[in-house]
Amino acid sequence: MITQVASSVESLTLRINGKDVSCRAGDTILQAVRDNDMELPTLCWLEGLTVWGGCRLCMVEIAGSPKLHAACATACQEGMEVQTDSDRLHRYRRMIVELLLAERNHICSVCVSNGHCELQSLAQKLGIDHVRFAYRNPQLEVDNSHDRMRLDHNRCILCTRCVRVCAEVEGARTKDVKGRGVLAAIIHDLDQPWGESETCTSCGKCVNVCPTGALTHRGVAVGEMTKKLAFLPYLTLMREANP
Amino acid sequence: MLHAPPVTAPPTSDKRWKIVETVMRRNDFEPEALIESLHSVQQSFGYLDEPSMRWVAGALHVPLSKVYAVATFYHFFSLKPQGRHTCVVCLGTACYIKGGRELLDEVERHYHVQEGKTTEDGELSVMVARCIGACGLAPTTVLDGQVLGRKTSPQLLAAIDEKLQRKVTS
Amino acid sequence: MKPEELEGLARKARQHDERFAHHISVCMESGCTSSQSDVVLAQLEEQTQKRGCAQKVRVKPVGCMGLCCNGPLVRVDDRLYQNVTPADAGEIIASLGGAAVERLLCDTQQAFFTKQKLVVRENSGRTDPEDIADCIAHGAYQSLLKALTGMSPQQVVAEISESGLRGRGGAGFPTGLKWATVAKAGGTRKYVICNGDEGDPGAFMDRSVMEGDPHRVLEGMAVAAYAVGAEQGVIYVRAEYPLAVKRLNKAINQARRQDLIGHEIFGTKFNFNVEVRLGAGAFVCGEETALIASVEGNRGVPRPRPPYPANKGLHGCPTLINNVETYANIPAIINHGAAWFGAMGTEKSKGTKVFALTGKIKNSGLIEVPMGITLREIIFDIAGGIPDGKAFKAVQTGGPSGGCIPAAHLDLPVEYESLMKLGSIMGSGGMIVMDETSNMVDVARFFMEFCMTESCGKCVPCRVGTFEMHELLDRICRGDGSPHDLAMLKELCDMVKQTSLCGLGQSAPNPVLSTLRFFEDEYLTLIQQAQQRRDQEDRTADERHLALEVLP
Amino acid sequence: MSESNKKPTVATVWLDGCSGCHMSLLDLDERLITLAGLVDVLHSPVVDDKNFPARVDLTLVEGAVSSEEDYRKARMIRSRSACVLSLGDCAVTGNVPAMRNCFDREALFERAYVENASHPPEPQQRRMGLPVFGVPPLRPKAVPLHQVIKVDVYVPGCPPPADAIWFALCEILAGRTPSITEVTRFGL
Repeated sequence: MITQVASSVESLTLRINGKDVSCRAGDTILQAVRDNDMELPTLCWLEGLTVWGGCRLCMVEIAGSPKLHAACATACQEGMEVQTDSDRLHRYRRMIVELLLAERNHICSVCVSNGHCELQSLAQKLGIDHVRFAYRNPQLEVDNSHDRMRLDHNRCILCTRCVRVCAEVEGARTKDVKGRGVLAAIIHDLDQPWGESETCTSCGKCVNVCPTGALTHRGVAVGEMTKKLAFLPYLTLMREANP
Repeated sequence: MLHAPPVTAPPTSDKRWKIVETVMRRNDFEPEALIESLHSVQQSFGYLDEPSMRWVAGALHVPLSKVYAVATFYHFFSLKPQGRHTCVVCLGTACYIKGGRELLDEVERHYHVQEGKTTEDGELSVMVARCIGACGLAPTTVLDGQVLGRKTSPQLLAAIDEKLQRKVTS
Repeated sequence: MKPEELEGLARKARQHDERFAHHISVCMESGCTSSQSDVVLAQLEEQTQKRGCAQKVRVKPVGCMGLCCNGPLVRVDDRLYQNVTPADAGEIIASLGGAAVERLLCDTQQAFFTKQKLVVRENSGRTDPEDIADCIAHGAYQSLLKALTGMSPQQVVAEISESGLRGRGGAGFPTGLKWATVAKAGGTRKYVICNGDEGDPGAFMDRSVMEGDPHRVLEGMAVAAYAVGAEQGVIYVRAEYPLAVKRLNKAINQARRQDLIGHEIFGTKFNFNVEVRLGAGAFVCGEETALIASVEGNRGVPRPRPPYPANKGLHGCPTLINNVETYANIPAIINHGAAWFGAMGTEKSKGTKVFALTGKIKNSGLIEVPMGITLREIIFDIAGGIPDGKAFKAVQTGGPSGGCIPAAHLDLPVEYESLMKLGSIMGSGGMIVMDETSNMVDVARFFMEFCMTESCGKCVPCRVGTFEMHELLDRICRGDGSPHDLAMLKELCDMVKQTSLCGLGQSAPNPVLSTLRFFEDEYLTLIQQAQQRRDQEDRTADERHLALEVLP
Repeated sequence: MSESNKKPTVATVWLDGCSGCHMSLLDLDERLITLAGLVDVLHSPVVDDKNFPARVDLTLVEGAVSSEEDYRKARMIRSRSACVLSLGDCAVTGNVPAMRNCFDREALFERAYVENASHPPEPQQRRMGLPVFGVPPLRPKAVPLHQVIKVDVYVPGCPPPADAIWFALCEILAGRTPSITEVTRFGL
C-alpha cells in the first residue's frame, strides 16, 4: 500500500492481537491492522473511498468496551488493545456473509464473475459451506441498456462502492440508492436505464470497484471478469501529492 | 455563496409552481431545502412526477439521482398520483392489537386494492400509517384527512362508500 | 422586550382573565378535534352569544387534559366534562353557576388524575397554545428570563446536571453531561435540535406537548442554546403531526414578534433563532445522526460514531440533540431549582415521565407520573385495569426497541435501570397493555415487521437480519416452525444486536428477546404443533405409498 | 460408521438436479475401485438396484427439492439414512433450479408450456391449471435439501470437484466432519 509518511505526524502505539504495533495518529484500526500484515475481512471499505461502515464485517473487540467497533470507522488511540479475531467475531462474520448470500440471487455457478468475486472468496475463507437462512429469491432486473457495461441487481450487495466512486472520484454523481431496507437498489439519475443517463461519463470506475458480478463489462466471457482496483489509491495519492 | 435563480423555468405554466419556488427561495436555493421543496410539490400536486423532480434538482443544484433517492426513501412522498379519496389505516401498536389489521384486510378485500396502491378507477387510495398519534381512539383510520376513531369494519366501509357515493351522486 | 415588560404582559393577561366569571376550556389537540371538539368549541361560543353572557364567560381552546379515550374533554371552572357532543353546548352554558350536567361529569378525583404529578404537562389543558399572552400569564419564558439575566451558561449547565435529568427520548443519557460536552466543544457555530420525530407507534406524548404547550418547547430550547453557546435551533417534527407543525410555527412567529426569539433577547447579548423542519415518514430519523442527515436534506441514513453529534453534528458543527419532553422539563428545573426536581423520582431516575397509555385498558390517554411508580399502580389504578373482564398478560414499553413485561413483574418500579434489567427500555413512553387474548409471538412478529420496513438498509445485519428474523417469526406463527428455526432466531437476535450500526438495528431484537424470555412456551407450543403436523403428513404419505419404492 | 465388520453402506439419489454431480462422482476414475473396496453402494441411479434400502449408513443427495416427489423422497431418505450428505450447489443452495422461485408457478407454466410451446395446449386443458397427473406437482419454491430435512455434511460446488468428493468421503469414513471449504466453494 503506497502511503507517504509525513515527518511531522506523530505516531501511536497500540496492541493488536497481543502484538505491539505503531501507527500514525488519525489512522483507523483497519489501516493499522493491514499495515502490520494482519487479516481483517472487509466488503464495503475500499482504500481511496470515504468510509461507509455498512457491511459490519470488520468489527473488532476493544478492551474496556462492551460493544464491538467497526475497524474501518474507529480511530486508533494510544494504548488501545484490539482483538481482531475471536470465536464470537468469526460467528458474526459468517452470519453476515450468509445473510448477504440469502438476500438476493447469488448463483455463483452461472455468474459472470464466478471465481473473481470478493463475496464468493470471503464465503470460502470463512468456511461457509451452506446458508442457514431462507433465500429471499427476489425478482430483480438486469440493466443491459448501456452499450459497454451492465448492472445486474441480483448480484448487488448494496455496498455503495459504486455510488461513492461516482460521487467522490469521478464527480458525476449519476449513481445513488433508492428506497429503504431490503427493497433498496442502485439507480442512475431518476431511476432511468443506465444507457439513457445524461450524467454518466461511462468512465467504468464503478465497474472496477464493484466487489461482485453486479457491475460488469459486457462481452467478457464468464470467469474472465477481472477488475483493476489499483487505480483508486493511485488516484487519491496523486491528488494529495499534486493538489 | 450566492445562488443563481432557478436555471430552468417550471415545467408548466401552472401557478402552483410559484408555491414551490417560494419555499426554495425562502431557503435561498440551498441543497438542504430538498425535503421541504419535495413536500411543497407533493402538497401542491399530490405526488412527485419526473418533471417536478428534474426542476427541483436543477433549482437546488442537487444531483438527479439524489432527488430520486430522497423521494423514494421517505414513506410520505408518492411517485404515483393519489386516488381522489385516500383511506389511511393506522397500524401502530395500539391500533394493531385493537384490530387495525382486520380493518385493513376488510378494506382491501372490499375494494380489491392492495395497501399502498390505488383502485383502477383512481377513486380510492388505501395506505398504512405507522402511528398518527390518536391512540386513545384505536383502531383509527383517516378518511380524506378526517380522523375516524374506534370504527368497526362495517362502519368504516359505510363511511368510505358514502365518500365514494357522494362523489358519484353529487 | 425588556425583562420588566414580560411581567407587565403577564399582569395584563391575568387581568383580562379575571374579568370573566366563568372559564370554559375545550381540548383542541388532534385526538379530541378528530371527535369534533372544534365544533363543540364553536357551539359553546355561539351559545354564550345567544344567551348574552359572552362578556362573563371565556371559552378557550387548550391542550390535552389526559383522558383521551373520553374526548372531547371540556373543563368548566373546576368541573370536567367528557364525551361532550356539540349538542351538549346549550346545556353546559345553562348549567353555569348552578348544578353540573351530571351525565357528562368526569370524576376528577379518580386515580387517573390524583396519582399523576404534572411538571411537563402543568400548563397542558390550562393555557391556549395559540395565544402567547395566555401562556406568559401562566409563567411562560420566566425560566429564560431567569437564566439570561441571573445565571451564566456554566451555572445553567450545572443546574441541569445537578437535577439528575436524563434524556426522555429513550436511552436516558444524562442531559447535563450532554450539555456540558456541547458547551465545551469548540467552534463558533453550534446548533440545538429538538427531536420531535416520535416514531414509536403507540406513543403520542411529544405530539401533545408540541400541540398543547409549544412555547414550553421553545423556552427549553432557548435556555439550552444559551447554556451551550448556540444561536440556531431546529425542531424536527414528523410529517404525521400537521397540527403540531402549525402550532409550533405560530408560536415561533408570536415569540419573534414579542422579541422572545431573535436578537438580543431581554436586552442581553444572546440571540436565538429557531425553525421547524418537517420529517417525511422514516422511523430511523429518530436516531440522531439520521435526523441530522434528514435536516440536511438527505436520506435519513445514520453514520458511524464517533464523532458524536455533540462534537461534529449538523453541518459538521457541535450540535445538541434532545427529545421534546427533555426540553419541556427545563423551564420547571430552572424555575424551581435542581433540588426540587431531584426530590421527585428515584435515586438514579429523577423527575417525572409522561406515558401514552393505550391498548386493552379502560382509561387510555396521557399521564405524567413520578419515576419509581410501579407498573401495577399505572395499569390497575390509573388506567383502571383491563376491560371486559379479561386478564392482564403483558405491557409493552419502549416501542419497537423495547420489550414486553409479564404479570410477574407488575410490582417493578418504572425507571431506566429496572426496565433495562428486564430486557425492555423506558423508550419515549409508549405503554401498550395486552390482555390474555394477545398472542405474544404475533406481537414479536408485528414489531419485527415494523423494524424490517423501517430499516434504512445501510448495514447488512439490520437490513437482512430483520427480514430473516421476520421470516422465522412468520413461519413459527403460521404453524410451520421447527426447533432449528427457534435456534436460528436466537442466534440472529444476538448478532443483529451486537453488530448493527445504529440503535434501530441494535434494539430491533429486543421485542423478540423479551417475548422469548417471558413467553417462550407460546413459541414452543406453536413449534410442537408444526412438528406433529409434519409427522402426521409423513405417515399419511407413507400409507399412500406416494412414489416411495419405485425410483428412477 | 457402523461398528460391525460389514462395509458401510452408501446410497446416492438425485432430486431436481442435472446429474452433473454424479458425473463428478464418476470422475473419481480409478479411485472408484478403492471406494468399492471400502463401501457397498446399495442404491444409485448409476447402479442397477432401483429400490431404496430400508437402512443405509450414508446417502449422497444431489439436486434441489422442487416437486412433491422430491419432498417425499427427501423425508424418506432422512428417516432411513444415518448420515445425509448434500452433494453439489443445487442441494446445498438451490442453485439454478431455485432461479424460478421469484416467479409464481402459473406464470412459469404459461411462459414455458404455452407462449414458447410449438403446440400450445388446447384452451380447456389450460383451464385445468398446473399438471398433477403423471408428473409430480411442483412446489411453490425449489429449496435446498437442508430446508426440508436435517443434513449432516455439505459438499458445495457446481459440480464439486472429484477430489472434493473423495476428500469428503474419506473424512466421513474416518468418522470426521470434513472442513470442505478447503477443497471447494460455491460455483467453481
